Amino acid sequence: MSEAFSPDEMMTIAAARALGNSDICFVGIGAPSAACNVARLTHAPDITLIYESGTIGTAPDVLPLSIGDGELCETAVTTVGVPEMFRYWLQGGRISIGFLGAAQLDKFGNINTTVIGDYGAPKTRLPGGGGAPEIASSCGEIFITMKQSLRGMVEKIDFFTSFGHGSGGNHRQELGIATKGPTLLVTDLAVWKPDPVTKEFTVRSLHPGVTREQVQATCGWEVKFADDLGTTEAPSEQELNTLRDLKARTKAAHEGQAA
Amino acid sequence: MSEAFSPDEMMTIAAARALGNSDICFVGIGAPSAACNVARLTHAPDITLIYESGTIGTAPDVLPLSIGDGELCETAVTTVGVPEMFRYWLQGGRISIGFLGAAQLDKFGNINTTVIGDYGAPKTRLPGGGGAPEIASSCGEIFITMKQSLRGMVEKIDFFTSFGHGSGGNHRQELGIATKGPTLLVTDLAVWKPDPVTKEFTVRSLHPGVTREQVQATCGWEVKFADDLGTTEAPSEQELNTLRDLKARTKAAHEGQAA
Amino acid sequence: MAKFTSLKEAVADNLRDGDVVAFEGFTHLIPHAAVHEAIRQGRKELTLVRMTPDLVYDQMIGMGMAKKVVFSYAGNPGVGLLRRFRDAVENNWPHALEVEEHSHAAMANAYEAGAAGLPCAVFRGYKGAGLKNVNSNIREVVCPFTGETLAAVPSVRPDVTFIHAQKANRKGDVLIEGIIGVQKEAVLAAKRAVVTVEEVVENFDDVHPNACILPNWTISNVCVVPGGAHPSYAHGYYIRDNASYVEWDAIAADREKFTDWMNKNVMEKDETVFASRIENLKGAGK
Amino acid sequence: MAKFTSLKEAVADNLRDGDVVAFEGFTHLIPHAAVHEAIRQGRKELTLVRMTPDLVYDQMIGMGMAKKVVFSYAGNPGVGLLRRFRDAVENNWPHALEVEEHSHAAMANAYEAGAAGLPCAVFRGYKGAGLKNVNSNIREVVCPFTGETLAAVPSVRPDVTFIHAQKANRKGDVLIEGIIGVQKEAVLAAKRAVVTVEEVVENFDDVHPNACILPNWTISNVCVVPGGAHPSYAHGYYIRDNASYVEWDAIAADREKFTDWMNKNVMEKDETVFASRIENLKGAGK
Repeated sequence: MSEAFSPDEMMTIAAARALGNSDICFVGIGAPSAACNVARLTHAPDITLIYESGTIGTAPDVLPLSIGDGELCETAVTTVGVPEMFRYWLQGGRISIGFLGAAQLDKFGNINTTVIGDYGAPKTRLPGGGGAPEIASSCGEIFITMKQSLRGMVEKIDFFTSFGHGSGGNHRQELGIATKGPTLLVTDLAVWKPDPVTKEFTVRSLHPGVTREQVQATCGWEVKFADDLGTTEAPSEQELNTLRDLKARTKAAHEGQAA
Repeated sequence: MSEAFSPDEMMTIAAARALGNSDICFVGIGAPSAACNVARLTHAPDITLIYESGTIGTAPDVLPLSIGDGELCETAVTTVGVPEMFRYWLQGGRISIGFLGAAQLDKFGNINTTVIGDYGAPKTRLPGGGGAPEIASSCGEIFITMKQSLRGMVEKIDFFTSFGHGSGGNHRQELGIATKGPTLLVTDLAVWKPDPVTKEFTVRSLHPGVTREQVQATCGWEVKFADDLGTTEAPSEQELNTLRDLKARTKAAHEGQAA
Repeated sequence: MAKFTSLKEAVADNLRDGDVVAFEGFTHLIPHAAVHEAIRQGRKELTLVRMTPDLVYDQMIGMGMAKKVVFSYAGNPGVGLLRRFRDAVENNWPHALEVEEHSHAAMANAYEAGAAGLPCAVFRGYKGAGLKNVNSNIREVVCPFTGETLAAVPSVRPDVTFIHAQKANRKGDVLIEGIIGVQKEAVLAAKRAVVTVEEVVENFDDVHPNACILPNWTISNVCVVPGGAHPSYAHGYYIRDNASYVEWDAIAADREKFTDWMNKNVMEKDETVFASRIENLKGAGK
Repeated sequence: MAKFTSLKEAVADNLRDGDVVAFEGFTHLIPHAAVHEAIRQGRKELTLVRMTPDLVYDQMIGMGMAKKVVFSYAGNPGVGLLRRFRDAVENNWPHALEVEEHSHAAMANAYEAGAAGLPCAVFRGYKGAGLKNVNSNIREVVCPFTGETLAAVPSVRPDVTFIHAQKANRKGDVLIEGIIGVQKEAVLAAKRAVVTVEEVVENFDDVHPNACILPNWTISNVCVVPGGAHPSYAHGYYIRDNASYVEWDAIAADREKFTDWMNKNVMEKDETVFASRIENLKGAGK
């Protein structure tokens, strides 16, 4: 039934499916924002989307370029100051799902977006953590989306911007962190979930047409595959149309402004 | 020139005179509220009045019965939440003058509004401190108004609801309090200021017609009078009219509501 | 997600014997109707948290529902003392009352810390104040940068908070305007929250983007109770019934008079009576 | 008490070499005009505080004005990296830059603590995070009730804060609406504060009672600079110029191109140019 789709589209749609109607999501820019809004426009119309700019319960018609575009405020249930956002809403434990991206990711869901190389004399200075350190510890659980690459999915990250499962097992609890941490990784090739005991990310399903070898070839650690490895359900026509319409509206809106 | 006036009126007007146009006042209910609003309606039209209910820059037409009457919000520059009031505005050091009343007061400006008798088994349980403990330490300086009585002005207060000059001298600095503390006491009989060194309240001027003996007879500690003891200037016609009009408007408004 | 229910149902569903409960509202929007329903349902052994206990806690204390009260100013604002509260503290009538007393700053910070999910609030306070000596929940923390000693109090985390607000929309989001007090914090700090409102409107499209709005997923029950704050007030709906506050002083001064008044005005009534109590206060004063 | 002055005068009066300065605005209302005036006045050795350094600090860093930057996210939002910032950190161009890096939560709490007059902010954060190991201004405090270890950072207390807002009234009170970010805190935490506004209106009588308003006595100077946030935006006035943010990436990628652009668009201009930059962005998008 479904048309051709890109790995990127599959990634966004697979992430969208993991979101439910009663979720309260802390949304980042890029793939997370697209996934959250596709969820809202398909199976989860009542999902609550929160951007760290203070906008609570937004329903943007186009995707924002920044986390603080005017559209987010205009469609929000309410807009609060940034200190309140981080104190009452994030630290207060009211967010069920936080979305994070990564420049570098290890198999335990630890994330680096700070530096490549040494912190004091970096090879590449990246933007840094922003909200991520506390999103990683305060949200009920963490979903990660990223495109696979040997540069990105590494055995050892250069800097612990945000803590996932540390060195695995009960490392979170040992640090006094009460939340679940990363429970889902959606890449352009596969859906991963942490092993219940070791907490190492394990491939649960390959996107349609993707092979185990492709997943391993773009991942810097030795990949574990689930015994009952499945295939990710291809995007439905509705999912694909929703995503493409959203992207088209976004492109038109952003180009319109540049004119 | 001036008409007959009551000791109460003199007290309110003498307190009003101590306020300036650039003052930011934390106002309590009762005599302080009347004094602050008389100042605003006479010589200090730009004075900023703040009530702990969160109303900043109020200009009520009638005196509120409570610190949170609707009139305060309606005439305010802005109304903030109570946590913000106590954090940003009071603790933030933005208030120049805090007004306090007292059930019991000692000669160093320490105040009790908590209990008469033992805290654990009180003879009389009073309302308690409310904002007073931090008003006393966070405002630039403290003005106190109260009617004199042997029951109220005592050698030793039963409970330190709010700290004035402690046991006098540099006691405030020793506790790490950077603000000035009580700098003015206006009673129905006299204007008092702390001695620059001992910090003991000293009578600086007697209200018109009041004798030293009257002051001493209604004060539980041995009263010190300034060498250059003066007489408080009698209320001007404008001051008296302003206060009486305010009280009349207030009475009419409050009785109107009861109907 | 907020359910629309009757106040009777909301109290029955959310308030249990032994709960730590906050009925909040700083002079404005005091949830009198919710308190009266709690009194009718006869809850016991409550820990009552509130900055200004006011008439509402005077009534619950007098009715013997309170095990403990956590507060910062136990007066009848602008009138005087709280006589039922006094009778409990001074004479153990109707039974002994445990008291945890703070300053306003401490209570406001404690609600803020509760909303922020923290175990304690840290602020500059209680310098030289006597409450430090009689309340073991006032402690200290040292700033690790300057060495300054700061005050710490436990955060307030009620089992349930009741507030009154102006409006809900059809989805159950709640709008609070004017003197907003600590209501947002009291709701966000609590496990469960019940909001009585003056009315329900279609949506909040015309409301200021930074107005104080509680999303429906922070609230358990929304109950439409016009006049539900009386004799307190609802900004934009009716003014404060100052005369009732003055009258309370005489009612509460006498145990028998108090009991009679409670029977006649609370026990024998239900939530619908509040609408009639504000008839003469609508649009008055302005 | 706020004075109405030109921006040139306000910067000259309030910003000094060596100051700790915050130019705040979270995506919305970024005070670009104020930054450009600071660049023209050639201030040096500044400690630049800002959650998201963004284009404005990329420009000041590239012009050699910054000794140190205190921040939590050094990206061009939605576009990519900040290339002048990178060049300073990676290659010391135009000179070495000291870095104090935090999380958003820490910075937001640090501004809040600054506004609250506290020496430090206490929050639950940095659990397992690497910044703790490279920033000695991230320390710990133990809750005296539960024993939980909490994070502490010094409060932000700028010598001067610059913000852009929608409106002032004739008295110099300032109104901020929409995404309000940390501007109120940044102003209240600072010794001095300068606000550029889109316009001056007679009064705020029709404004919501709980809107974000800074009273005139919290502000040093108010300057009318229409368009002063461009290419950021002012809710209700003009939309974000996303294309300019995208273009910046190429400009900042090259030292010479950057210098040329700064000369042409900043050094040779004055504050009046901003009004023309928003001509095509007014009322667009909606």
